[in-house]
Amino acid sequence: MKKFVNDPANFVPEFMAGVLAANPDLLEGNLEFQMIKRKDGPRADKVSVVQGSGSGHEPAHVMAVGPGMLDGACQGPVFAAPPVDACYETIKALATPAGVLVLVNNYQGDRMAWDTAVEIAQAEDIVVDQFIINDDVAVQDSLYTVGRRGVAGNFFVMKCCGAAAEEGQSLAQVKAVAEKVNANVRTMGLALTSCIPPAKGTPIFEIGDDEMEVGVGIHGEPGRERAKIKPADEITEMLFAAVADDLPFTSGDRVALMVNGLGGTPPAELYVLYNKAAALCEARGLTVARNYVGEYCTAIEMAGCSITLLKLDDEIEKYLAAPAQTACRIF
Amino acid sequence: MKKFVNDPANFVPEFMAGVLAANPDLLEGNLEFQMIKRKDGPRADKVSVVQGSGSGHEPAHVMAVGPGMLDGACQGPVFAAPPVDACYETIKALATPAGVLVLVNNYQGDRMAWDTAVEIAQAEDIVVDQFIINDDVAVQDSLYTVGRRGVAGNFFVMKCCGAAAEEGQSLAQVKAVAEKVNANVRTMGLALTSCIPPAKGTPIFEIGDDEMEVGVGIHGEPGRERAKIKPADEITEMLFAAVADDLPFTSGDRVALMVNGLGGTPPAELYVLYNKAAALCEARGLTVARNYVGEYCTAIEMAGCSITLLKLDDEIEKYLAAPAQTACRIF
Amino acid sequence: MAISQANIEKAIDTTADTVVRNELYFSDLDGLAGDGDFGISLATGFKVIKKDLPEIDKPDVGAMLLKLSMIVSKHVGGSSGPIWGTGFMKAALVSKGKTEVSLAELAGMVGNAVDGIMARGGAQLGDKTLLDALIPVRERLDAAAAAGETDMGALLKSCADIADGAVDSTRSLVAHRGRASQVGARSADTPDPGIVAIATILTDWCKAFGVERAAVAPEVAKAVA
Amino acid sequence: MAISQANIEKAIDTTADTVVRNELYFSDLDGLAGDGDFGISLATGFKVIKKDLPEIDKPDVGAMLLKLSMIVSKHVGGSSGPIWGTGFMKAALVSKGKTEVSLAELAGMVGNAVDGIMARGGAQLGDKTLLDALIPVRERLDAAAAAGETDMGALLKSCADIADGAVDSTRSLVAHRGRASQVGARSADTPDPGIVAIATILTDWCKAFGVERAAVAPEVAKAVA
Ligand SMILES: Nc1ncnc2c1ncn2[C@@H]1O[C@H](COP(=O)(O)OP(=O)(O)O)[C@@H](O)[C@H]1O
Ligand SMILES: Nc1ncnc2c1ncn2[C@@H]1O[C@H](COP(=O)(O)OP(=O)(O)O)[C@@H](O)[C@H]1O
Ligand SMILES: [Mg+2]
Ligand SMILES: [Mg+2]
Ligand SMILES: [Mg+2]
Ligand SMILES: [Mg+2]
Repeated sequence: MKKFVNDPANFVPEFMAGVLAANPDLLEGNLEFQMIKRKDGPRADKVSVVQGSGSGHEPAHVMAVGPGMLDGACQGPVFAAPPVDACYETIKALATPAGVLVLVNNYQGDRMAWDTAVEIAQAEDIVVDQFIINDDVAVQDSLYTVGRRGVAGNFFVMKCCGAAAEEGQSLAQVKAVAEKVNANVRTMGLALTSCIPPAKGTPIFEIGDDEMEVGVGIHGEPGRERAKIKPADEITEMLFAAVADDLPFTSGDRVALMVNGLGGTPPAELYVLYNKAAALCEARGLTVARNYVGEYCTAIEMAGCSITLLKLDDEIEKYLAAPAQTACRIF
Repeated sequence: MKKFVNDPANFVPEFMAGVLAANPDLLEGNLEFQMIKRKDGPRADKVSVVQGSGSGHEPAHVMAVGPGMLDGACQGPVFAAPPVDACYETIKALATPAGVLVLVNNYQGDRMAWDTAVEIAQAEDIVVDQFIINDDVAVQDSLYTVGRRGVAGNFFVMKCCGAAAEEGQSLAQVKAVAEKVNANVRTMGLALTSCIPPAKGTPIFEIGDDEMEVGVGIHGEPGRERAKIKPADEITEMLFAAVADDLPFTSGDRVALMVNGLGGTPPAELYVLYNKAAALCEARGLTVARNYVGEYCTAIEMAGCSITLLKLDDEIEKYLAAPAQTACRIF
Repeated sequence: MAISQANIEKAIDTTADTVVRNELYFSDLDGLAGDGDFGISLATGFKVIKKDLPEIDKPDVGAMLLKLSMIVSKHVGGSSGPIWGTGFMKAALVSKGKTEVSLAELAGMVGNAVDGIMARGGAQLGDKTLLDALIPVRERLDAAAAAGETDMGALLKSCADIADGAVDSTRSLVAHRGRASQVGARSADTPDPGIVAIATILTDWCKAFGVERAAVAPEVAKAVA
Repeated sequence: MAISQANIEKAIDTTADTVVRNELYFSDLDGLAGDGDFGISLATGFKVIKKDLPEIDKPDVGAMLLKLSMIVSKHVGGSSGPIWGTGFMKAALVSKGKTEVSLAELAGMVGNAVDGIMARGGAQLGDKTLLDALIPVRERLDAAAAAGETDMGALLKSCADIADGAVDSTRSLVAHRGRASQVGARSADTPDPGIVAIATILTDWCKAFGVERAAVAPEVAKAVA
């Protein structure tokens, strides 16, 4: 297995210990429950924003903790929702009179774990509410399914809720921010390779050298269809059309454009995609007011990408521009 | 080929166009010579710091351009030094009475190209000097070879020279900073997979599923030896000992510790390595005053890592802490 | 006919063996239309159960099952954590204080677990989840209790037959719950790993309690001890 | 014996074909101990040369070679840019204004190119670079000029033999220059791609000028037209 790993069963706590060791002033954690929180929180007058999901999406979710972003997060094993206890302990650790907002990416496992944890916390009179993120246009929504997944658009929801909470907004107000951002963000992803969860030790799916998976999520699950690999510009056109047609975005809109790498795709390739995506925005009359090119929500080392468009208004732009700090930094 | 690419021959200018499109306020470029520069430079009273090398190492080198880092950079094709003309045009575009310092990673191709370009520029009375970075302990130095390579330690040289130049130091002073940092920094790398230059379309070398290459550079060239893959902690011990013994670092030293991903290794694995490396520092009595975990100098999508140790003093710490801004950003 | 706490403990211990042995195989099955973590998630919890079961304080069946539910909630991630945790918890609630259970009580435990799982995850019969094995088993137990059946071996065999049959009868369905539901029609023609797990566990129980039975679905045949 | 500018142009055009045809093969050879870019780097430049050669203003041999040197400096990256660019430039300097060159002048051009390459990259005979092909070729040309040889076909064949032989005679050496030198002893038992390229070019020249010659080293045999 082409991975840096000791005992695969300890992979998650070990990497989280590394994140804590690298950020002693910013973060603290409780690795018994795979949980990391801001060292300076919770604060009685500030809503706590928390999240938790499977591991393997780094920098989401525990690496998105810090001032202006999440107040705390917990992780499950790679690609598996965190155990109920971890969710509950995370809510408890961040509980504050101002309340806790749990941002849940729409995966059934995450939802069930957080539902249960929130029920327990509410029974203990902790002020806590939930919001479900579902920006993935690849999933056909229907009454009979769990609906669209939450994928890279999650970054924008975290960022805006983090900024709003930092401003001192109420639990209801921060939840309204989540609703607004989620309603205005759309994502579509594509994979060129599978990926290898450390505990599994083998790729989740087999894929030919000339094939790609269209409409993948972020857990190495197969996408909606398999197709022959295409030139980068055609791939960008396909993903872009899927997101831009869905809302729909209209000429004159200001947008944030994200080209997210799924883990195994190097920056140069992401910028080849961005180059085309920016041109497609211009062709539709969309003004890219902010852009994000890099890894925001990954599927461990999967080669692939997703394109996210967020429709902006003054409020959202203000939140995006607000300062924030997490374990991810360059200098 | 599992890559986002159009015509491989246009890969480098296309990705650079993407970098420019994503950073219109910060950067401008001349893609005929694969060159990117700070939009607000050169300045007559400030030394220009430039670099250029093969592509495929992103964020080095063109993505390291910006205030507090490089003033300009040019790139060759993937893993090939830039053509002489590109080097010359880069020097010319950043020429200033305060002088240009070229930071060259010690690869023969880069050296020959920059030597030639510097000769031409000097013949035109441009004030320009060069410094050679060679932090790679994997290469046995000898009179008969080109010597140690410049690898991830390059980041620290760029950062410190960028900060010193921003402070208004002279060409000789900035070069002295490069000398000091280079003299105090050591790196060793290791690869789990090969990588695929887009124009080549196939992996540079074959490697078994249970093998690793020890002591690789950043161009997909094989390392010094091939070995059976080991647990992450043993790998960290091996790389750490190689760098820490080389200077040597001694108990009581303050250091910067970098765990650099070579492109295909996800953040969680880098933090597993960091977790161990930080413990090894502590065991040697080294204080990790600053840490860097992420991708600083890559070999396109190669799975692998390098560990870099930089011995600090007050001056170097001041430069590392100075503000800087490049195309790499998170928010 | 009463079922002793010792037999229930033995069934749990057998289940732990089944799950741990199939850690990678169940994950491979989950990788066909899902995300490949099912076997690993479940095994993480059952390794703890296997280790702790002999030592935990278990005055009665309900207390024992509640303890298992807590282990699952702490150690099992993914959908399987809430699903199996809820199942154990609901079964525990109706077996509090009992050191043996009648067939009717057993049927009540399974019934309460099934109701809890349905409430937690919103799945119905035919959504291609482990409920497609558990719901018919629950009905069989209800009927056996009503009819006053006494051959426990025959009943166990017939429950295993039902679960094993569900693997093949649901194979062509499109999943409506879980991650497999998000790949649309592509989940058709893959077995549901949760159903395979239930069928394998029941088949392994047959063996543990000396009941002769051969697996039918190829995945179950591959997974049994 | 004089060599016409047209023949030199034909040799260059043939070289471009050789290099472009072997873009991937030469890169594969470079990947054995180097970084796999040699063929691609060279081909990038020679594609431009192939396209521009018919049209460029080339009043004399020196002007033509200078123009080639400029194309290489603009388009060829890696070590090959400075090495081949320097070679063309140094050959140009001593053929300025000539529309044909004598054998002695040809030997002088190759000699000046070799000196320039040695100065630029610091490599010596035996460092396992293309100089291990070029230096003995240069000596052969000097000797031929001194002896007043007139059979150009035989001379070309003998130069090709020398370069081809260098592939095998250097194979076991450890590289001292270029990226291959940084893998230490592991560069032994791999052919140097630069030497293979020179040998292939000379062998292709034989064919282009109607001289019969079969390649010896397996890599050259694989690379020739
Ligand atoms: N809503 C549900 N109700 C009952 N069982 C379910 C439900 N969703 C999934 N399952 C069962 O759980 C199994 C998958 O578990 P697991 O891999 O842990 O979940 P995840 O989809 O979160 O990765 C499926 O094979 C199915 O049998
Ligand atoms: N210092 C040198 N002098 C002459 N030729 C050299 C030198 N270094 C390398 N070469 C030749 O160049 C070839 C490699 O070229 P290329 O792949 O472009 O260089 P790089 O090592 O920069 O990737 C080698 O096979 C060798 O024949
Ligand atoms: Mg899962
Ligand atoms: Mg090269
Ligand atoms: Mg699963
Ligand atoms: Mg090379």
